[in-house]
Amino acid sequence: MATKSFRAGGGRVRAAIPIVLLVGLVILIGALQPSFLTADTLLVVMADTATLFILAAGITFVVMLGGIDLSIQAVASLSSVIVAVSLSRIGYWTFPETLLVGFVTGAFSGVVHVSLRIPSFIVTLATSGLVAAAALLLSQERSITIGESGRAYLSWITGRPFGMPSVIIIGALVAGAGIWLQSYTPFGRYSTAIGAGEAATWASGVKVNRQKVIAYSLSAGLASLAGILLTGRLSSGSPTLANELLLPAIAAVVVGGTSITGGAGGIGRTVIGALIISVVRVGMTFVGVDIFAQQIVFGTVLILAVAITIDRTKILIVK
Amino acid sequence: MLAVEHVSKAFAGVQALDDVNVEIGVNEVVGLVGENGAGKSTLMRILAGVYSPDHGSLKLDGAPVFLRSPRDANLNGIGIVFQEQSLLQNLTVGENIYLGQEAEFTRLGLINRRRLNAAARRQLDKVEVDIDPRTRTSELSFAARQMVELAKALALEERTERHLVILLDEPTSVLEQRDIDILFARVRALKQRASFVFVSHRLDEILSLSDRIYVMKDGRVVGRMQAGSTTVPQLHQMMVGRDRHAEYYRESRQHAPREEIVMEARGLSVAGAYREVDFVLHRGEVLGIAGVVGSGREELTRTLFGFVSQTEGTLVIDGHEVRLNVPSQAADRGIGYIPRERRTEGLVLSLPLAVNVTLSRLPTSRITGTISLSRELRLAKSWVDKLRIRTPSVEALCLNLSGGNQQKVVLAKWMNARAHILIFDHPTRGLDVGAKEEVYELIRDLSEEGVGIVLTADTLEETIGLCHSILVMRDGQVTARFDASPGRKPSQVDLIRHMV
Amino acid sequence: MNSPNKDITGIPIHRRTFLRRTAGFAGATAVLSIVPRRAFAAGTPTMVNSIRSLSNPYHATWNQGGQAFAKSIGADYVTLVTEGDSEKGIADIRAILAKTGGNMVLNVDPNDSPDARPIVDACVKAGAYVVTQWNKPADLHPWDFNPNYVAHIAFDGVHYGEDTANALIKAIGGSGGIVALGGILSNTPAIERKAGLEKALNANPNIKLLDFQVANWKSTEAFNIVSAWLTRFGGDIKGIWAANDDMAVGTLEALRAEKLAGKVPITGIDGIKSAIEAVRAGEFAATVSWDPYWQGSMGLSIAYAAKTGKIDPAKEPKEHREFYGTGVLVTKENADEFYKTHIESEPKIDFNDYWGRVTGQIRQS
Amino acid sequence: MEPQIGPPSADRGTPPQISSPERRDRNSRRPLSRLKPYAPFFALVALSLLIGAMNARFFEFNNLIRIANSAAIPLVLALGMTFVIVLGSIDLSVEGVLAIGAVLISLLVRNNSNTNDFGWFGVVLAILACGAIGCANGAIHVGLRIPSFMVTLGMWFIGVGVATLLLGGSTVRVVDKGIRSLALERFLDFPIAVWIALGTLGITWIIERQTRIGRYIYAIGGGEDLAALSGIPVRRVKIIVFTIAGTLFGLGGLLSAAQLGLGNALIGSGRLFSTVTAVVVGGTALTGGEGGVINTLVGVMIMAVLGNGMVLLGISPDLQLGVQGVLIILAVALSLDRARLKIVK
Repeated sequence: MATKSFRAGGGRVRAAIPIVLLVGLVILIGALQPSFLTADTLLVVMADTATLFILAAGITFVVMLGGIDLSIQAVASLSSVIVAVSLSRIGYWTFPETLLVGFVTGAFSGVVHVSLRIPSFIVTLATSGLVAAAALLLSQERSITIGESGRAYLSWITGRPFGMPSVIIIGALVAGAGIWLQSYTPFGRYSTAIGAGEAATWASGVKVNRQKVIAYSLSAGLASLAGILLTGRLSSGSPTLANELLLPAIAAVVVGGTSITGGAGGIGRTVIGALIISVVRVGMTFVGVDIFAQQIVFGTVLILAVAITIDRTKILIVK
Repeated sequence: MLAVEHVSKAFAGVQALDDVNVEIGVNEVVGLVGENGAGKSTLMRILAGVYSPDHGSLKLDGAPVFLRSPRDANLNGIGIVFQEQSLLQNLTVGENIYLGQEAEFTRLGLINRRRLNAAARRQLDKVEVDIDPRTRTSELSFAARQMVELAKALALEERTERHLVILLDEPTSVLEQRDIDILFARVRALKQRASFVFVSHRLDEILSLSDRIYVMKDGRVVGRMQAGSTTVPQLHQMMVGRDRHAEYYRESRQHAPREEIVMEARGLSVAGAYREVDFVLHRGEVLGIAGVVGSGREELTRTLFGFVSQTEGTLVIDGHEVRLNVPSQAADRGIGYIPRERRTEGLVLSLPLAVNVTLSRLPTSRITGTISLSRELRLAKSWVDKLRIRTPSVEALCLNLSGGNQQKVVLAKWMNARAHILIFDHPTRGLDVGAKEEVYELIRDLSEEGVGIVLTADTLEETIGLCHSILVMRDGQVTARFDASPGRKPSQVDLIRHMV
Repeated sequence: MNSPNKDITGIPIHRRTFLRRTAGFAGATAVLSIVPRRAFAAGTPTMVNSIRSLSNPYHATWNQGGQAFAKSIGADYVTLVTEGDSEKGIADIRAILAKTGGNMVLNVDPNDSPDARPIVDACVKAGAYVVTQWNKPADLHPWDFNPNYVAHIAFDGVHYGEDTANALIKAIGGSGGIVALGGILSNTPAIERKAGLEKALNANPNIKLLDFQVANWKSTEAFNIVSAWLTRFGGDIKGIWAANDDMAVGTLEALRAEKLAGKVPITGIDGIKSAIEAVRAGEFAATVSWDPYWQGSMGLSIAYAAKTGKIDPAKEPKEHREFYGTGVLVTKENADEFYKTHIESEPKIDFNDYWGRVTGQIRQS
Repeated sequence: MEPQIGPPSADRGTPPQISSPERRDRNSRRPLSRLKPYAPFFALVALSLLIGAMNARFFEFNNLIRIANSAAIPLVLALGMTFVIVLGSIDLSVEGVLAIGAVLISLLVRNNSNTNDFGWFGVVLAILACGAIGCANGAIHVGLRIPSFMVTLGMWFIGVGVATLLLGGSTVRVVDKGIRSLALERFLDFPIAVWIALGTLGITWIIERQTRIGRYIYAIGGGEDLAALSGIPVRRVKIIVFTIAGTLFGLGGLLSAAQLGLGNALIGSGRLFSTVTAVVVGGTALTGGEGGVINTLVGVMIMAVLGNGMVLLGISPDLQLGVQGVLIILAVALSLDRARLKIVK
């Protein structure tokens, strides 16, 4: 199809490499421990990847621009607190409210970043501090359990329609929407262009700042969605709930083959990247890799995976 | 002294150089001309040790040499001033001049800055420029940087017993006329110290500077001659294999502009750059702005596209008073900008041609606001056909296109955006003669279609040839206005009188 | 091409395996044994401990206890670590449930209290037996998930926070200013221990809490905060209370750098080796030991007992299902002995004494 | 055919003065821009004055010593990071390498876990090992053409994993008096660790200003392709820079082990972000080519003063992260020479 080949540019084979790697890993683990290859296990792995993926998808928008968002884990945690606090009071309205807070936080980072011209690393780190403080204040510094009544509102997260965990469906929807945003909307196009050549994109009359603010909003908005899913899966909110998810999310983006300097990659690749991260982690448990060696193996696999997946043809200088 | 013997070089199956023989004598300036893609740059890079030849050899004073790296070339007395400036902007002038050569100032692992700067100053003295070696390079003008590059090449003298050969790869393409003259004066003065190989697209320059000239075409040397015994049209014919069009600037296609005013400036000023500029641009008019660097014309050009906004005065576009703060506002008003810095501001090099063509105006669905990828492909193809852009496909990365075709992509972008005012900022910079002519042709097409054009050109000749009217600036003020309709074109001397 | 299908797929896989192992070894030095296929005995359930990480002494000791118990019954033993990532922790548990088919016993210290619910759900679904420790939501109760959710064990942070505070107050002679370092604000133990401190302060009006800061359980952060305190309060600081031993150690080193070690009493909680040593040296006034070795082994033992029918969870009283374990307040008086029995030698624990350390049912807040 | 355009005859002969008409003018128009490079320093001074105004004890000599002491380790780490960032790369392996360094040192010198007593020889060995890890970072980055971000991210995990493996999760106390003296003994009122950090500052400053490597680091950060054309051994320089970074992270490990008197796998946790933040707050651009060790010194001091000040002012713990965030944004907003950075990422 014309559109397909257009996206892939010259590297159709390259684009398939992360997928091949993922399938290879799955087969490898399955060969060592056949119980891994049951439908149920694979579904569980996918379900457990959903939150990580959604966080990573958000960051992908920002990384495509050549920026970074270090506030997502704080936003996800804050969202969990908001859900836990307001679910019993306003029911389903909680979710749009929480997402709105997420988007606004992201927009804040974006606006500060573009208007004060401060590097995104610093801005989002600072936002992360502000958001964490807000979460602590709102939660009165403790985890909040969602009662039986509140849990009813979360069934759309915990349910399994047609035997398929609904988080997988939500993840797939996010992936679909993300891929659509990146390939079929002006925003997506401009993001890629900004990442690949900001000066030229700016001089082409593209409203660069607006795209950046949108990207940061989406990033925090998706972080917020991830926070909601986490809340649903854990039936409670906590100001530190997602604290350790930042690095795996960034790793998922890059392992998928998106360039950390921007301009090449996309959500589709992040899907694969997140799955690779999950499969490696869970796979080590399945295969029974010595617990003391797991981090070492994980780090090594990360490096090898990137060595295989990154598209060096589009990166002129490797920094 | 330095000889290139039967050198061939191919890239991915494309023969860039085919059995090339060139000789460079002592204290000689050798001119090298040819269209883009003729193999000049490849030859220069082989001489500079960046590439090694597939076949053939280089000989220095009759003995074969193998240049494995630029450093190797340096040690053999070959220095190069690259087409794209190769000074690092974040280093000082002195640091740049001796970049990679700090060893001679290093004792016990420490660099003696004072000695380095003193040595750098000696090199700068050779080219007679007064720049403090401690200045950050980013603070220098293009012209000054070019001089620093020359000084850097001359610094080789102290490191090699060999006679110097300095390669000048299109050193003039970014310079103003006045600076070019200074550069040439230096080169002539330095002939006692070194031989030069000089590449330029401007044949008049080549003729005025060189002793001997080699003409290249399709990777071969197709002519060698004494500079005194040839003319620009003759060279031109050898380069392109056809006669130079008698009507180089398509003056016969210059028609009177229409009545309608698309852009008007009243008392436009940018503090510290220019003041009180008035002009009127009609539909279909080509308005030239002439002036030396520092005259304010660069800032004026950039004001018109929103890179800087005026501090005083008014800008009227299509009858509306506007203030352009960012390029996107200009683009929204139907203005397009063909930048001087094509590779950074004109195109996103690592993206496909089609994406670049539609960057300023995406083919989106009116209902959903989404991009139609198939329509985009069709659009891109139609522009490729219309502007005769030579590319393997619309999906090719702009990185891989030649300068002329890149420039056409920039134009296609704005034509696709239906810009009705175009700001051309040195549109033919770095283009070969053939590509230049195509750009001239396009400018005429646009003018006929009623597009208003503001042009800042590389040469006065170009300005005079293309424009309907010309604004001359000096020290931030308009010093003269010329009507340049066919038959009433001002001479270059007329313009220069008001420029300096 | 003529070889059977199996070989075609087999060869590259073996090659890949080889490559991966080589890579693994390269990274992990050749000392490691990466056991790709561990034969799980069909009958004996697998013993699984899920903890935060093996990089801290507390959980490392926990892990040793687990190992010891598994060895005592001849079962396979698996450690899972969350590395502070709830999602990873839960995913790993699901993976091991799938792998063992539910024939396992889980002793888990959930990364955060919310994690307990999905973990228990997964175990119930797979038919595995689980004991949770420290963290669980208040409305999640073992008796609602008979028989799989065997018990939840915690330690009364309020009680022991108060104990250490009292020891500190005693060490400074009953009056004066103290400063306090808390853990990550939202952590249940941090909240409880702080509450205990406040309780002790209320009972001792002569003690003034000069400042409370958070060092996120970390020595390094504690070090810098204590340094700044010395500027702000100087000699007014008579004692320093810390919500865990790591922060107390950081505090001690900050004092040592100012030649104040041993002059300003410090208390910690957790009972790590460095802390016990500091108590013996007179630099700490007190710490509390939870005996992680006991936690790592008895959590498994209790769950295993339920699995093998030695106890019937449904018939046990509630104070056996959700109970506070016994911590030991270690002060100058008992430090030497405690060191001998718990640090120098492996603790001796009767794995069949399931309820010996029950000190009451967990308060329902 | 075309007459050659020459400048008016008056110009011939007189040596032309080619110097920048553009940039120079702008600078002379706005004298403030000359001060821009010193802005981070002014931010530091302003912050200090602000805190000092609210709590005069801030300026007590003892507090300055304490600030210096708490800045020592961050400074050593940030100095290692500075060169990497000037290259335009990043090194995320700080925490892993630091942990390996601290753990190796605590296992090699006199400790309470084994009978080793290699003293300073052990320290040198451990720091060399860290240098080797840094070297591996660089070699993999350059050799396999993988972004440094990913190589060092992987190495972070590997480092913490190896440190955990070495210790089996426990903590080792450093008993060696010599090592502890780095944190406990003082020279001219300042702990020896502070002098080591200052010494490192001096050495890195000399590397930056006076050696070829330093020059090449800036050349590569300013334009890698151009640097290569000038005959600079780009790959070798990169590997050396990552090796220096690894070595300094190892030195940070030594100081950490000396400061806390112990080694464990988590001893470095939280160091990465604070290190990068300090470097950036000091005015070194993440895009490379700008900034340097003096900037880093200022950045580290800003962060140290901020941490000290928040306790001195008694800011409530749950607000501290937020306050710190706002202040960092302010500091960077005031101090970044953003005019020079055309594109901010």
